[in-house]
Amino acid sequence: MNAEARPEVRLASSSVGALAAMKGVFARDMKVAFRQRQDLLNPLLFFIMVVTLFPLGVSPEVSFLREAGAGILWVAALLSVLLSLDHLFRHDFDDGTLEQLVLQPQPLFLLILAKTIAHWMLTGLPLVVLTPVLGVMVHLDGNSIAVLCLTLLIGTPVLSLIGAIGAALTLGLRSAGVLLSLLIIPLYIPVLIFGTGTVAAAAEGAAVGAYLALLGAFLMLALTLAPFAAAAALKISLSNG
Amino acid sequence: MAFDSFSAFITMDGHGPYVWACYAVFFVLMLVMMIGSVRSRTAIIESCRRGYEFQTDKSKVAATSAPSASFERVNVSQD
Amino acid sequence: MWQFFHKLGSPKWFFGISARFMPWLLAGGVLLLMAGVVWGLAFAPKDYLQGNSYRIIFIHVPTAFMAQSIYIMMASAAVVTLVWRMKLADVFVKAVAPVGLVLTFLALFTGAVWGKPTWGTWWIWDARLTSMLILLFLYGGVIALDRAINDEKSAARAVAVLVLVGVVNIPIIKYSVEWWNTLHQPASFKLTEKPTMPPEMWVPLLLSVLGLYLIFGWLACIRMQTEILSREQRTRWVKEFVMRGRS
Amino acid sequence: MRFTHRPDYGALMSEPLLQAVNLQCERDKRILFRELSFSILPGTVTRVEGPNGSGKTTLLRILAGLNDAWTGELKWRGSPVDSQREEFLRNMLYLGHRPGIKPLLTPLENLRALMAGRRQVSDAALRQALQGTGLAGFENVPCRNLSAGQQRRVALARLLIADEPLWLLDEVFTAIDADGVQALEALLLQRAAEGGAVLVTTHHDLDLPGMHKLTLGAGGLSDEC
Repeated sequence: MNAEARPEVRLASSSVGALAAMKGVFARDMKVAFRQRQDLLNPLLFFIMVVTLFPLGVSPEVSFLREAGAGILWVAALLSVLLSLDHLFRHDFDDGTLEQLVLQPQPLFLLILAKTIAHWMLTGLPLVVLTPVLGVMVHLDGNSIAVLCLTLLIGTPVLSLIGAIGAALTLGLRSAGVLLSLLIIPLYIPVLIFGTGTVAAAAEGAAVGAYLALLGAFLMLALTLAPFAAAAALKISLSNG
Repeated sequence: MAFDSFSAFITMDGHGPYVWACYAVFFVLMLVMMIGSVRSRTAIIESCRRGYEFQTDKSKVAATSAPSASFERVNVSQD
Repeated sequence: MWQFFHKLGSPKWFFGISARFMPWLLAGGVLLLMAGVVWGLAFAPKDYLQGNSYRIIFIHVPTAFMAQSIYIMMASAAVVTLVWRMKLADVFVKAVAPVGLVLTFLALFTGAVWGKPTWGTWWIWDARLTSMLILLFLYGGVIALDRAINDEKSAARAVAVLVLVGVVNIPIIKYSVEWWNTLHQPASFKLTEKPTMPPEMWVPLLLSVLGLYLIFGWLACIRMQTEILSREQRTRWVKEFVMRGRS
Repeated sequence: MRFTHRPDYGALMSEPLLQAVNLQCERDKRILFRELSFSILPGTVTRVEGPNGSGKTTLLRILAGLNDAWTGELKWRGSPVDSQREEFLRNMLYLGHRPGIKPLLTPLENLRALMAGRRQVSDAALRQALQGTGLAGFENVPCRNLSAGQQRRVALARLLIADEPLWLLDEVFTAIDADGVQALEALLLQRAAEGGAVLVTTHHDLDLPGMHKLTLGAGGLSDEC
């Protein structure tokens, strides 16, 4: 080909904003999830079953359940979020949509944030909705249940956000599920402590505003930092695959 | 010396087992870690050396050409 | 300056310079540690409250101190790995993580054994021990992730991300565990809080901390050398170094 | 519109779209390639050649920015890619081994999702693109019910609505029938004629008029000694 015959380069003309791109990611994840409703139920069933194990395995006594109930529900919620994390990027990785996600001309951390929000809406939020029912089953009083729901509402997004880092780091590895738990559980401990601690404080009649604010601070911190870490981790994992 | 006798030093008013167990585990683990680190260093040097010697031996024999695929059927005898 | 920085990152340069320091690190470390331990065990006065069991402090505090500072060092190296991609930094992280794990375990073990005569129980969910336990999990995670990824460079960078995420979390974990501790067992008897420790006690403690620090330096050097040798097997300088003894 | 200052025509002509300088990639202690330098000029189709394991896919992934285990320099229109990542991504279209198609979604939904972060494209245009790849009537069938070739065609539909000048295509001819291959070859040539540049790896016997070749060696162990 000679130089004269070479036509002029036409660069890509326009692009969409980051918000539209986030909406696209979110909408697709939601759509995929609702095409496979059974998978949506799994974390919820797991949540219920873990909670059921405690009265059966430890004691069905009202006094025990009332004291331990908030902790049991929190641990069960934490575990079911953990269980669902493995799927956060795996299917996208396997079918190649993750590559295309990374190659979108958009800040990657925002796209990951959108994915994480979708993940929370599909796992964390249903858990919060289910909590009052299980709260009654473990004999928590109304006030405790309300506070518990509030802590889970603030806490589960933190679990999803931190979990996204672990899911990105272990992407494409053998036995990724177990490894993911090993990496992530230590990082979940503060959320668990403040989540259950707030309910305990409420049960003693203390004001919980400060504790909830602290959980909110965790959420803000996770919202600002976790997507960046997850984006970095995702690039490393993709580079490896 | 904070102790009157050697046996007092060993028993430490009944706290001896705890104190000595701690120190024993500490020193054993530290030693294991230190010796292990030295050993793995010597091991890697040794394996490198063997690798280099193997390499020079091989280059003496012949400059082998890169293997190419032929996809010939391999005859697997049945009897 | 920039050139110096690059030289600092060169494995070959490190290999040469570390070989010169290592004997001193080892000798100094062992000497100081032994001095501290012997002084602490035999000569330091008995604690009026806890009796002789407090003598565990002379290894508990150094191991606990090292366990935490190694993680901080790893985090600094992780930043260097991610920002400047300096080879030496990820060699460091990979080489010292197991040392950190062992020292954390030792801190936990000595803490638990100390707890038996002091609290009458092996394990107590004390804020210090609990955060040490979590630190142990963090080290375990770092090592597991490093082992799980085959490619060296990817492993180094993934581990760096994990270490940094962990180091952001450490203050939060510490704070939350302390808060949790006061919530569940108010005003418990603290292990080491003695604002007025006499010099006969803190001088040997200082000696053993310094000694362990130097021994860690030696361990880090030798383990980094091992890692460098295995990574750079195919380079000329490693071949020259390895074959030097021969011929 | 975008450029208030336009470089003179002649300079624009000679400017490579993508330039690689001294690329070196090492993987699991094996050097895939080293001192690899080339320029991708607008108006060209380039085929990346080499035996299995020579790093064709890795090279394309490096160029796309998916793999970062490499040293050297990559320039997009004269300045480093790193400093203008989003600008580069806006102008680059990569199709990999894995088609990037969600089996649970329909071709139309997939295409819509793939374009969501890039450009606004009307559904009519998306449908037209799907028809162009021979998927008329399948727009609303979940992709898992389509054949492998049809799934790949969904991914290829992006080429019909692409305004990115640089295409990096990794094994796009896989599972495509003879007619499809012919149409695709025409499409690549057309893109080049429009001033784009196409880099393609394939095991299919591709020989287009004026095609450039970039040959990778068999690689080998990195023995510096």
